[in-house]
Amino acid sequence: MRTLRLATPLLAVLLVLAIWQLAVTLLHIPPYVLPSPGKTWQALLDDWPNISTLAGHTLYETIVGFLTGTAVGFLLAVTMAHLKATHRILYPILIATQAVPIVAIAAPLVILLGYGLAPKLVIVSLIVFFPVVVNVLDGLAGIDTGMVNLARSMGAGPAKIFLLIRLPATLTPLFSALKLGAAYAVTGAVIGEWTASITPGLGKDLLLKNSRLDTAGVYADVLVLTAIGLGGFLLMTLLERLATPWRTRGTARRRLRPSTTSDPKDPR
Amino acid sequence: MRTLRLATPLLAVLLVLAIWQLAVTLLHIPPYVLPSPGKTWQALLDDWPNISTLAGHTLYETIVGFLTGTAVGFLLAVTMAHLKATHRILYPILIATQAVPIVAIAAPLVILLGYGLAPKLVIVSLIVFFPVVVNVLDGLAGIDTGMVNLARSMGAGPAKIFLLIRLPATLTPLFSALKLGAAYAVTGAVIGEWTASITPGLGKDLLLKNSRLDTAGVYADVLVLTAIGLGGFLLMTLLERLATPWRTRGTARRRLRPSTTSDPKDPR
Amino acid sequence: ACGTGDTTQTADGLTEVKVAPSWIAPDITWIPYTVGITNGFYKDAGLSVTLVPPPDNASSVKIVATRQADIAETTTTDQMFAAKEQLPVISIANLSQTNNWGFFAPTGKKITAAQLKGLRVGVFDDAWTKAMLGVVLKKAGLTDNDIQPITATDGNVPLLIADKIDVATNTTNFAAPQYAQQTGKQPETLLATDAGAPDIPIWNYTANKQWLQEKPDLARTWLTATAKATEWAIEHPEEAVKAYQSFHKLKPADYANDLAQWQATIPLLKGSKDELFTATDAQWTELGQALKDAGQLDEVLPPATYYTNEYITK
Amino acid sequence: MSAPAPPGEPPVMTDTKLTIDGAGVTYGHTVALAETHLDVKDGEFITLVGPSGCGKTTLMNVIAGLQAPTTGRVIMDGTDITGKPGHAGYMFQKDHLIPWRTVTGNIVLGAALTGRATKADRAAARELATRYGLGDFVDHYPHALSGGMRQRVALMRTLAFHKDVLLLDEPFGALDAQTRLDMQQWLLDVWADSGRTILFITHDVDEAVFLADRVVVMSPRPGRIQAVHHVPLPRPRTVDTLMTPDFMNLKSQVLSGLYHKDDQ
Amino acid sequence: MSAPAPPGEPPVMTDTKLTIDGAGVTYGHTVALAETHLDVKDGEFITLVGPSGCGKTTLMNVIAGLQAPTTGRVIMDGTDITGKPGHAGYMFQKDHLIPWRTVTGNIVLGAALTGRATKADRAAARELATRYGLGDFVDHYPHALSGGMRQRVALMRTLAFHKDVLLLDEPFGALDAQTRLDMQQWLLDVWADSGRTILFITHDVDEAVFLADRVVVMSPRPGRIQAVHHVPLPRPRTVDTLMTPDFMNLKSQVLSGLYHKDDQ
Ligand SMILES: Nc1ncnc2c1ncn2[C@@H]1O[C@H](COP(=O)(O)OP(=O)(O)OP(=O)(O)O)[C@@H](O)[C@H]1O
Ligand SMILES: Nc1ncnc2c1ncn2[C@@H]1O[C@H](COP(=O)(O)OP(=O)(O)OP(=O)(O)O)[C@@H](O)[C@H]1O
Ligand SMILES: Cc1ncc(C[n+]2csc(CCO)c2C)c(N)n1
Ligand SMILES: [Mg+2]
Ligand SMILES: [Mg+2]
Repeated sequence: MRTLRLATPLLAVLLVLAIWQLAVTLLHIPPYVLPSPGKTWQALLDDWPNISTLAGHTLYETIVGFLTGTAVGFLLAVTMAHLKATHRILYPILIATQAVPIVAIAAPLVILLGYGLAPKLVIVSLIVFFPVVVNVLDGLAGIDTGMVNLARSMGAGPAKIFLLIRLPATLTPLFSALKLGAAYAVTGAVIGEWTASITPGLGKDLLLKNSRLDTAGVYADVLVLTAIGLGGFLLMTLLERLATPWRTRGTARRRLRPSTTSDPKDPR
Repeated sequence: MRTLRLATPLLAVLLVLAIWQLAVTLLHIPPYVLPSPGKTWQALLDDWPNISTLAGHTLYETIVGFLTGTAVGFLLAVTMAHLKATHRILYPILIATQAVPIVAIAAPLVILLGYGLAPKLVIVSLIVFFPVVVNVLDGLAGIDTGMVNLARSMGAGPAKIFLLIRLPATLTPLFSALKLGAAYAVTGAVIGEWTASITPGLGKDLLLKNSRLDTAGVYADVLVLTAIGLGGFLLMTLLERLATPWRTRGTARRRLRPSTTSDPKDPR
Repeated sequence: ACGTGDTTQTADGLTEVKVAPSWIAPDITWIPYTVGITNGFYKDAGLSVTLVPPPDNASSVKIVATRQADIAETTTTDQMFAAKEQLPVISIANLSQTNNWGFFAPTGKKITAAQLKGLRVGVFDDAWTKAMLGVVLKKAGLTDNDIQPITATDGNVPLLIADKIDVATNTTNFAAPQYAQQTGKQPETLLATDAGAPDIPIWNYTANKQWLQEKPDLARTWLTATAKATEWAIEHPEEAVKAYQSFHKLKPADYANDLAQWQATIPLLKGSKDELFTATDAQWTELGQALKDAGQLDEVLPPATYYTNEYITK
Repeated sequence: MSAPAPPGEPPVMTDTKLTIDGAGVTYGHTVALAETHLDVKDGEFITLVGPSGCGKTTLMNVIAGLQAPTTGRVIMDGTDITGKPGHAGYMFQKDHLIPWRTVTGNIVLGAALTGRATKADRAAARELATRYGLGDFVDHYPHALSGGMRQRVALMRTLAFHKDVLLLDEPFGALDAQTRLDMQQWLLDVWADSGRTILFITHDVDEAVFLADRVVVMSPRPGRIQAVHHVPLPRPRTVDTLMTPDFMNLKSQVLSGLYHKDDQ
Repeated sequence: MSAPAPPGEPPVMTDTKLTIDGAGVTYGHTVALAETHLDVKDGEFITLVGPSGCGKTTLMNVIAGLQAPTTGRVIMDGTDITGKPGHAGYMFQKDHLIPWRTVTGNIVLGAALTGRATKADRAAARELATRYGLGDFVDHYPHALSGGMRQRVALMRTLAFHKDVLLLDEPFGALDAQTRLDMQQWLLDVWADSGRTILFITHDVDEAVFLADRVVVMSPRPGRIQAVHHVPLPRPRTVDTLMTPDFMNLKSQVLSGLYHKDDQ
């Protein structure tokens, strides 16, 4: 069972590779449109020193942008959940930011922020923050009022109620958003590199290879980008498991039990 | 209070316009980088016959793509929630689709699907389906087992349990996803028009204007795109309200009460 | 980061000049800058040249207009629209001297302008393509609605080879070598100039007007050094392409293609006049008139609004 | 006090409706329910009493088919239904009202889940609700009900589900004495009319004896059946029954079986 | 039967802990609680009985400050605390255990919410849990507890919150007779030791009389205080108290106050 669990993602990879290979073979897709998995792998190996360095840059942008976007989204959601006025004023604005094509704001962004890391982070954050806002906001609105009332009856302040009741109750939508964000952050970093940067990265490299019709090289980059996105997603899934032990366990993990005054059996 | 409610989105619009105007004035941003709201409005009015026609096309792609994406995402989530095997195999693949920059798949997409509506719909769907999958899947996993057990004890089949218990319990995350999807769908349509299409639309128009350095025209298009995104989002918010009356009301709406055998007062 | 008037001095006492190329990624038109840098032509002139690629291939003029860069490599149409939108930029030199833009069809499928009707035409989303296409169609008695324009964000040659488009619009120096590389054959070519379009330069160097005013000599020095580098690259195509490849960390496998493209570019640089850079009133007026005829421009301004030869030193 | 049900009984008997054949449940090291044997006759009214946490709810879950027992099996009408739900009407200890269904909607839930809730079902549900004091609330959502109202709705939902076997887990725990008496009487009427088989968990020994044909007493954790008391009191039973010496006698028997300790 | 509390009483009295001064709650057209007046003395043990849906929980919510009454106010220690929570320990009718906190974590919730749950708090919580039969479960999450166990944890949480005034809404509803007796006894001990003021809702008239200084009887919807019975039985009370004629007498008084109807 356990081995099966570990085997399925592998199976997924094999499945994708099989479909990919089949598509290339059966539909006679030429390599400059879609290279075979083998060719892509070869391109990845050939260009590895370069790709690995660039991946480092892109990974960095992805992580910093993800963290910034998450933090901003979370703070916005919390503020908006508590102040109805900000909610009604900010929400339409936030949605607007998602409907604006990034290319349209690239020029002002570059002009305001220059070509460094800043505009890239803004672009990644802009993509990541939105699911966090929507999910956390809806999650907070959907909370069981019973527990909140219990906490209120104890005279707890909004901060404490938030930390001990609302926040844990919102973990599911929050983690959904973090998973979305982790998957989007890579794309964000790529778009950031395209629109607003002179610094190197996989996104730039992809563009270069694409313009030079090096399709195998493009897909080698895509493979690495996908791996980063998947990695982020899986990391969030793992964090979710750790953050919600009561969903899968009957008793608390041993290290979560503070100072056990060892009486393993009730002597009744 | 009611007028205040209606006034706040208007306030939001005014706020954005004010910030926009201020930024342009104070930072001395030249009109070819960021035109003032007034100039943008003028450009919108000047080009209205053209813009309104194109907006129709883009709106159509947005709606059809949104519906397709939502349907696909929903079906995927439901399948994956019920068949653990598909879950473990499909999930990594789905995440991968989000980490792949769309430009990288534009070429094969066109080769496979041609230049019509199809590749655009695929691109919009690809963007919209993902939040639906993640949110619905997590929502379904987080359901109170008590109600499900009750339904099971009544010998209900999985389909009925899904329709009457799981689905309504998942409405909050589902609508969160629909809101995200509605905001993303416009961007999706624009990217679709850029990468793989022959038919006209606001996205294409935006590119043309951009290439002619007609920044005011670009922002006029952006204004319309934003309006479409906002409209979709608000529509979803409204639908959510209608779909979850028990959250805001103590008794069912009159038209939801089937065949009332009028005894308004309990004669006890 | 908003552009200031100051010229930055680098650590080794060189003056920095920022150049915004016309393409988002390294391209053979970058060869002169690369050679200028690697062969020390710029350094010898006291310059340090930095390349600032644009977010999209329509933005280099904007970058210069806002002084994020000093000089842009753009198309002449960009300069026309820049003047119309009153961007503070002016063309200071032509990069190429001829119009080598046209239509490319698969080997054996010759086309004429009239035959474009109903075809799937691969286009780029830049102003030049739009302008030339308009001019050619107009001359052939067609309109934009008579063809199916298909936008390619990157190369459109693959689409042509895959038979996903009937005709690709491009320039001879890009399309022909690419097509040859993939198929081993030459594509059928219909040059725009053979379909009624004027023979005017495609690419030019455009500079910020204020910068020119502040540092006229810097502009001159840069043009002179760039001319030197260009001449050297024309003389030594193999070395130039190799330098370009290693400077931008490009794949050696592309060497043959890059060399072919550069060799196809060389004849365009001087045209029939056999000299670099110098522009004429006629070129700009003709272009303006063509755009006006195609309904893309309302009025043609005096040529001096578009360009100046003032910074070219012989 | 009658003898505990002999463990080795043949699983299928004539007129036996339900057999719990050695069912036991373990969570890791916690024994929630020790191996349990019980035969329930067709139309019998069984009440279950036992200390908190002894496994009463666990036993109900097993009979309802919601939980596969770690050992043993459950047989209804001669068929092994272990782990197969849908054979009994089950009222849970928590009310589990569906927040998005009105009172009527909750009462007809069983019909809706297994087919279609017809107009007749809804009319019947409204009538039921009106009869038992919820006439003003048929269109209310559960969050607007009081605790006792919710419990009554849960009971009506179980009864409206029309099954031969009813499993009721503390159905009257949140009701006041008067409403409780009304509901008990009503339940007895329904039972007498329809001949259903009922398993009823309660903490009220009066209630246990008053309602039952047999009272099953469970021991503290790990829970097992400790005693089964036959209640030969004549039916129909009324409030007066509560005062009879036979009743008092039986009650004290059950109580003493329930608590061996002699303190208090 | 004593007279109902006169409505016009001055709101603040010496040795009055809590005054409910004309508090009433209306939802749209539904009167959930009619205007109610009640004075509770410091250290008094009040029990509340009344039919399902009469507004007992609503009254508790109002006193706890969770719900602003439509009319009237609540005064504690001479201060108006209407709509201001945090002045009383409140055990809800539903247990509302926090799913992500263990039994210990739930018991120390009050401390955690208003400051920090110290080691001593946790040790005390574990001791409490062990004393009342939950020693094996201190590290369990609520979903692994039985109904009665959950209720006990909720009660411990309320007591561990150390407030002068306790509002208990059917705290023993899900407990078996024995555990219930234990818990009643324990509650009386705690009360006697600490001198807290207790308002206690129950449906068990025995329990109401056994525990109370005064039994408050509420009328059916729309709920209002119908009668207040003084219980002059001597303390400490034990199970024997339940058999005394005085007790029987009081019980039947309360019952007859509760149900005017002469049927059954
Ligand atoms: N949101 C609401 N909308 C309408 N009516 C409500 C709402 N909340 C409560 N009520 C009504 O208020 C009345 C009093 O409810 P309350 O919970 O106080 O009763 P109770 O005396 O505690 O009953 P029980 O003993 O059953 O718990 C009930 O009739 C209930 O239906
Ligand atoms: N998931 C679980 N993990 C560990 N122990 C569990 C779990 N679920 C239930 N238990 C234990 O099983 C035992 C029996 O629980 P059950 O709910 O059947 O008791 P009960 O007799 O219904 O009690 P009550 O009268 O309090 O409702 C309890 O000790 C409980 O803690
Ligand atoms: C990799 C690459 N492919 C094609 C072109 C050509 N191109 C792009 S836009 C345009 C019109 C005039 O600028 C032309 C010819 C290029 N520059 N780089
Ligand atoms: Mg139980
Ligand atoms: Mg209540």
